[in-house]
Amino acid sequence: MNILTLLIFIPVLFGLIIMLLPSSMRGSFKYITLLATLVQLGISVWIYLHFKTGATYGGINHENQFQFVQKLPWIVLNLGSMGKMQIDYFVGIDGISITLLVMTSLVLVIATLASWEIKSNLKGFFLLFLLLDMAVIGVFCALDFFLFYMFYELMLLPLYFLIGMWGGARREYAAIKFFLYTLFGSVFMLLVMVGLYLSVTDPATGNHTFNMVQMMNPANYSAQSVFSIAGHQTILGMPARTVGFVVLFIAFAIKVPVVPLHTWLPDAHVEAPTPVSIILAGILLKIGGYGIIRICIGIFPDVATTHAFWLGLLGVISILYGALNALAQRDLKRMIAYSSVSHMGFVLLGIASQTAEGISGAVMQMVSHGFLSTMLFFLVGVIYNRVHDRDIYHFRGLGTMMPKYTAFVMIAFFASLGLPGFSAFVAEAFTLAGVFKSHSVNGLLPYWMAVCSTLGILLSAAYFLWTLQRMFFGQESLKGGSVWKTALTDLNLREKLTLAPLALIALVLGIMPSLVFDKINDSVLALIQFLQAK
Amino acid sequence: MITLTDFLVVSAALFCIGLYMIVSKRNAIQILIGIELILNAAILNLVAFGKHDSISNSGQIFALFAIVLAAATTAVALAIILNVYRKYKTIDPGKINNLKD
Amino acid sequence: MNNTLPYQDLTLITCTLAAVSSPLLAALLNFCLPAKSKAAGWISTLGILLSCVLAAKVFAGVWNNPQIHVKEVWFTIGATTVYAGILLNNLSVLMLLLVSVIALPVHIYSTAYMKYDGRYSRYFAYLSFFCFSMLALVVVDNLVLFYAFWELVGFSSYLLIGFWFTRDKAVQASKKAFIMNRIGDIGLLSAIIIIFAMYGTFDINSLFGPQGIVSFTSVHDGLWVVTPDLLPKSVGSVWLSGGANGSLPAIWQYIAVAGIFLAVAAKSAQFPLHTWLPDAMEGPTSVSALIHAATMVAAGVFLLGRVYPMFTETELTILACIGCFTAFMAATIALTQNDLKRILAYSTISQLGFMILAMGVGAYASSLFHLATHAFFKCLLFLVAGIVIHQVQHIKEDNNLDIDPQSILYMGGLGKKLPFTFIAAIVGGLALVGLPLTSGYLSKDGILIQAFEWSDSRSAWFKIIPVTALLTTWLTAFYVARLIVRVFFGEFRLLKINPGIKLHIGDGGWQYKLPLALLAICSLFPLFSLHPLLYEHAWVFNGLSPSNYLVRENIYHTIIPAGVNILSLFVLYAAYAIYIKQNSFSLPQTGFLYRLSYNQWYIDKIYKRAFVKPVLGFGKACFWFDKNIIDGFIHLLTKLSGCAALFTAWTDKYIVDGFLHLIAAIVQSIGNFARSFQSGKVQYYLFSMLIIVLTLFILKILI
Amino acid sequence: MSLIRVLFYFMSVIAVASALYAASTKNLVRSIFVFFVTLFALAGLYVLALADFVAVTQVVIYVGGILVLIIFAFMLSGKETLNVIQQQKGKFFSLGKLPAILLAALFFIVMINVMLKADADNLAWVKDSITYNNTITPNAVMIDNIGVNLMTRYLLPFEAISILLLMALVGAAHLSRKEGSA
Repeated sequence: MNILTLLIFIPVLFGLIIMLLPSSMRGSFKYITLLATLVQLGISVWIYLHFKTGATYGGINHENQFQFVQKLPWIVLNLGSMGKMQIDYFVGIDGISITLLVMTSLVLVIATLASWEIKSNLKGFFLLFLLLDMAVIGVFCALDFFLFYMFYELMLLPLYFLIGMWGGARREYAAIKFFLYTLFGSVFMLLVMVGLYLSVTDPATGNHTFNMVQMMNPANYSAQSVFSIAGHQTILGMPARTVGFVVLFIAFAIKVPVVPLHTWLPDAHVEAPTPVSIILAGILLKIGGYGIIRICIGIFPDVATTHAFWLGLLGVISILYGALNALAQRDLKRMIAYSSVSHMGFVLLGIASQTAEGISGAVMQMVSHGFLSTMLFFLVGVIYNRVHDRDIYHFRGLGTMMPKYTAFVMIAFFASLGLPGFSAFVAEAFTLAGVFKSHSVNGLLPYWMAVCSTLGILLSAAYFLWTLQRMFFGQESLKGGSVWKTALTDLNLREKLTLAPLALIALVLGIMPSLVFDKINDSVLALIQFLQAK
Repeated sequence: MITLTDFLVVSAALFCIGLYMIVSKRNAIQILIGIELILNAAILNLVAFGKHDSISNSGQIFALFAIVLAAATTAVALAIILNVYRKYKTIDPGKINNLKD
Repeated sequence: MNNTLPYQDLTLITCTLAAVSSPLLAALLNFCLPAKSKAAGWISTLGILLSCVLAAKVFAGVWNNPQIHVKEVWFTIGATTVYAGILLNNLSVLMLLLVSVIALPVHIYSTAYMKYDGRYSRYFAYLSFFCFSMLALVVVDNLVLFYAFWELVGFSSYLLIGFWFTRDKAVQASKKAFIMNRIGDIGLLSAIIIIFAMYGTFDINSLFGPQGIVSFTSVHDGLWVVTPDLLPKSVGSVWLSGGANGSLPAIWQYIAVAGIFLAVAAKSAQFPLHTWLPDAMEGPTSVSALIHAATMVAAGVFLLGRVYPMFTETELTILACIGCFTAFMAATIALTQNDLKRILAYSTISQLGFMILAMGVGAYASSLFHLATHAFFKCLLFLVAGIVIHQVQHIKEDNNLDIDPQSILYMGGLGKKLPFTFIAAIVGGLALVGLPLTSGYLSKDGILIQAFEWSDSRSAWFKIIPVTALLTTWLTAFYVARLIVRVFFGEFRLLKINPGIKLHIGDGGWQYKLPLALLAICSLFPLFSLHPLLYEHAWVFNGLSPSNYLVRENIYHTIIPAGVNILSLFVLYAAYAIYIKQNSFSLPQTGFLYRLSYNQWYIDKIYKRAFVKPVLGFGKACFWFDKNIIDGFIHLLTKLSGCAALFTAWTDKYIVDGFLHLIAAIVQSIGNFARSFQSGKVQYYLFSMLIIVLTLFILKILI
Repeated sequence: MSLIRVLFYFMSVIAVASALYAASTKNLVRSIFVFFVTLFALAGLYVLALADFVAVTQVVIYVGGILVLIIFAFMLSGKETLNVIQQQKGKFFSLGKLPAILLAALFFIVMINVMLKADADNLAWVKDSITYNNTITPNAVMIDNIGVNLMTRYLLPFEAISILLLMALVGAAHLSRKEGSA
């Protein structure tokens, strides 16, 4: 049994258990789910510890350098003269995936712990949750484009229901918006995927293939195919490869989300229940970044290089625009959602720089943001659970009432605004270093982008501190009066147990970034080399 | 000399008038009269054509039969009308529409 | 740890590490203690005492010896290896010692000062954390770590300013301080990034050290380039391996320097980023003494000291101008403030301006010397202020008065009530003015003299700078006199206003007296130089200045100290005369200059108008844009697709379904039509039948 | 124009005109009596068609039997019948009648058309009967011939019609009995 396969499908096994149990045992569902995610976490940590590093484990465009690979023929259709249609069940990880995988497993545990707040229709919730769990893990492991796409689409369904059924007041709106946005992206992705399939042949079998690793090799494209590099085909007057890249980029940019494709995010976050918010911010956004690295840049390196400036520009705009928007929010959750937009802008910017520092920084930022946004959303969930209000103006002086909560909020806020010692600082600083270097190393991004992006760090300080000042400091004054005051109890043990590891990880990653960098370095270098060779 | 066509024209006229009476009249008795007119038109034709059959006299004989039949039908019809009148207090066929779906 | 190091160095490094980490340990311990635990104060004090002792040991080992530099791989990112290490040279060990020595009395003082606070252990946790960050800041060897601790220092200052977080003003001030520092931080970050892109390394020693790459870099022809052939071999390999390009457009040199300057300005409260410092006085006074007078604000000067080779001649001149301007501006503001701590805060800004000015005119050693002396006497003054405020606060609480305990308008005559404090204040004040026999005299004179010397070799316009500096020293004398006279001389004005109040005030226990005594001694000349009048003899100055520094050769060395001090004395007396003899303001209180000074040159207001509001507005506009334009566009799309959907629904309903319905309707109407024959009317049936027969006939005929 | 023709036209006009009047009038009584005239005129036409026996039978059965029967029926149906008459006054050319009129007219046209096409006088068998002298001449007495024929050639129809007549009369009698006594 392949360990990755096990990792992917464990949630399904537990899901089956939940499905078979009668509803009268609904109290146990959350423990079963927790067990599932803990087992998953255990496995992923095991994988992390056994993940081999070194130049020969770079991955990216070398199929034999991936680890924990499992490749099984999945759908094989003999199409006669058109050859064989072959879709593989092909999973494997390299440095880019491994850290995200561990991060995802941990975030899922936290999300499960946050699910304690769910009170209605538990069976449905946890079933969908586990399905989502499987899909996100699958996305990070899949190396076959078809498999990837399947997992990718499989995520949407549970999320749609999770937001639409367990969400807030405007949940239908948010769910539909989310669904349409992401579906819009992925539908076109399907077209490009088919186009790539028809363009690429597997040198080993001579058939068309969905193998992403093979898609990265220009030699595998047949000369007359749509996406052939040598062919210079056009679609609607634009080079076909550019179109393919843009379509894939839009699909992932919606996930990231990149301004101006971001407006689903605040709505989805505001309406989603806390565990779903956590998954959305912690994992889903990373899938966008991961997709851009693995697929957009991996398969269309030439286009990515040509249009790096625009990617970078979008990144800068996201950083500043998200931060400014966050500054204008009253709703705590919305504020955090916009801060996510801002922070994810660094990811895009780092990727666009195509330097080792930039891409490592981007991956680091994804990991770090995974933990920090999880923490932030969990914290919002805590207060929302207590009084069902999140308006920043409705709270004041929480610091005296809930000192432990405030301490965690401060940790999360300061970590998010890039205080050194926490993971976000290393990520952002090196992303920016990479971006600035980009001009001299490969000439992709102008110098000013890095300098402008530093303003985002300043603005993030502004909105976080403002919130801190407004909500937590000062004299006690609550909109709900004494009712709220009794409702607003400090953190309980479960919440502390949830938050403490996150805070600790953010701190540990900030002090020992090598935990991440050591694992991803070879892959990043391989990626850079691949991009330079293109 | 009176030609056959002359008779036929007259009979046609009578037939049409009878037809009109049957279709349009609101009184069962007048309808009956219409029927009689049609019958008479037919008899007239029989008689007219019967002129050319002196041996078997089929025209005239069947004209006789027709007259008898007409008498019989009239008798039955009038009996029916009487019954209808007893039942519906009217003899307007337009008002007796029990067959309407 | 590098095992090839000689044993002596290894011990020193271990000591440094221990010195840095002992406050951190104390902070962690305190953080785990309950909020009111009284043990916290002693844990922190012990921690800093340990640091102090170790720092002294390290200082003894390193001062005027070759520098020690050890580093270890921190992490690798791409091809770049980032190291973490310790760099011990004269500058860093001086700062190490200075910080720990100043922190120690402040800690002792705090144990008494914060005794009744509900979050006693938190306070000490934060304070220790600050000490840790500050100590680490001065010893780290690379820019990333430097930035990290740079910001952590700001963070702990944020925590301490906002320590009384239920006070709105304190929270506002802490936010302001952090954000302003953040502006500096991004400047520093940009500068670090630029330096990294340029040289491919973060290592301070290989960048700015005696053989650092920066010294082989020059700006010419619009390019900022390293001249590789000049490089010694040992450094050459460093920057080539980092993948740096060694050449950038010249503008980036300016931006890097501007970034560094921004960082310095933010941390050391220089114009235009100085406004946070007066506000930061909302924090506990002991904090103000340690952080906002002695150590953290000096970090900017320290940074300048670290990256000094980066600056070109012009940039240094600009630096000097800004330092001079800040010094002057802050001094004028200090003249009219009534808040005890604010006066000291502006005085701090002014003195920091002196240091920057000194850096700008090339008086590198004097600047750092002044930093060291200033740390002591300003800390002393703050602690004095703390005692005074504490006592007035007591009076206020005892008598339920509605007064601002920090306002000097209510004070006076406290010299008799608080004799020990009074003496300390006099010592501190005289040091601040820079009268002979104090440490302030030594350092300040150095700066002034060197400023004049510097301006000599330049055009006449540059004379403005030393002259303004001179003027500032007299202003300093005036406001110091005003402060001391107002607080300690004359009669207690509060008593005059409210004759009935009871006074139970005194100097306080040994926790108050010991730090004051310590610092007061340190504010006198012997600690720094055995010769009370000649700054060249100060060991700090000698340890930091380049060896071939010019010796006294011109007339300034005699004229300036004499002139300055005579005039200062005169000014002191004038102030005394104004505030004691006439006992009221003889200065016009409505003049433009007064208002300008009193309102702190309106800078805060300008910032609020020019930056804060537009940024907030811009944020709102962005949100509006997001909500109305982007979302509006999405909604438009939604509406359009909704309309399209409605249209298709309409077609579906009326065209497609309509067709079906039409067919159905036709069938139905045919049926109805046919049914209408079934009227039950016999005649109608007949009629219909006849029609059909007729039709058939007609058809038959016609066809 | 011979006298016979004049007589024919005269008879025809009377028959058609009286029939028209019977059709158009609302008055049942008048209708019945005018119909009486029609029947007489038709009897005259039969005579002109050289069928005097039929004409006599016509007068006897129709005028003597049927019309009397009708008048009885009319009188038995009583007052409501007259009411109908009252209501329908003054609606000679009501639109409701138009379809019927059109129908009748069209039928007439069609029939005339058919007749003219058929050209009854030149039909093969009519020609044959003229050729073989099979035509009844005005002087011939056909009554005995009719009687013989009835009893020989048309015996079966004759019997059948008699039974039919019987059945009809019984039926009519049965139908017109009072209810409840059945």
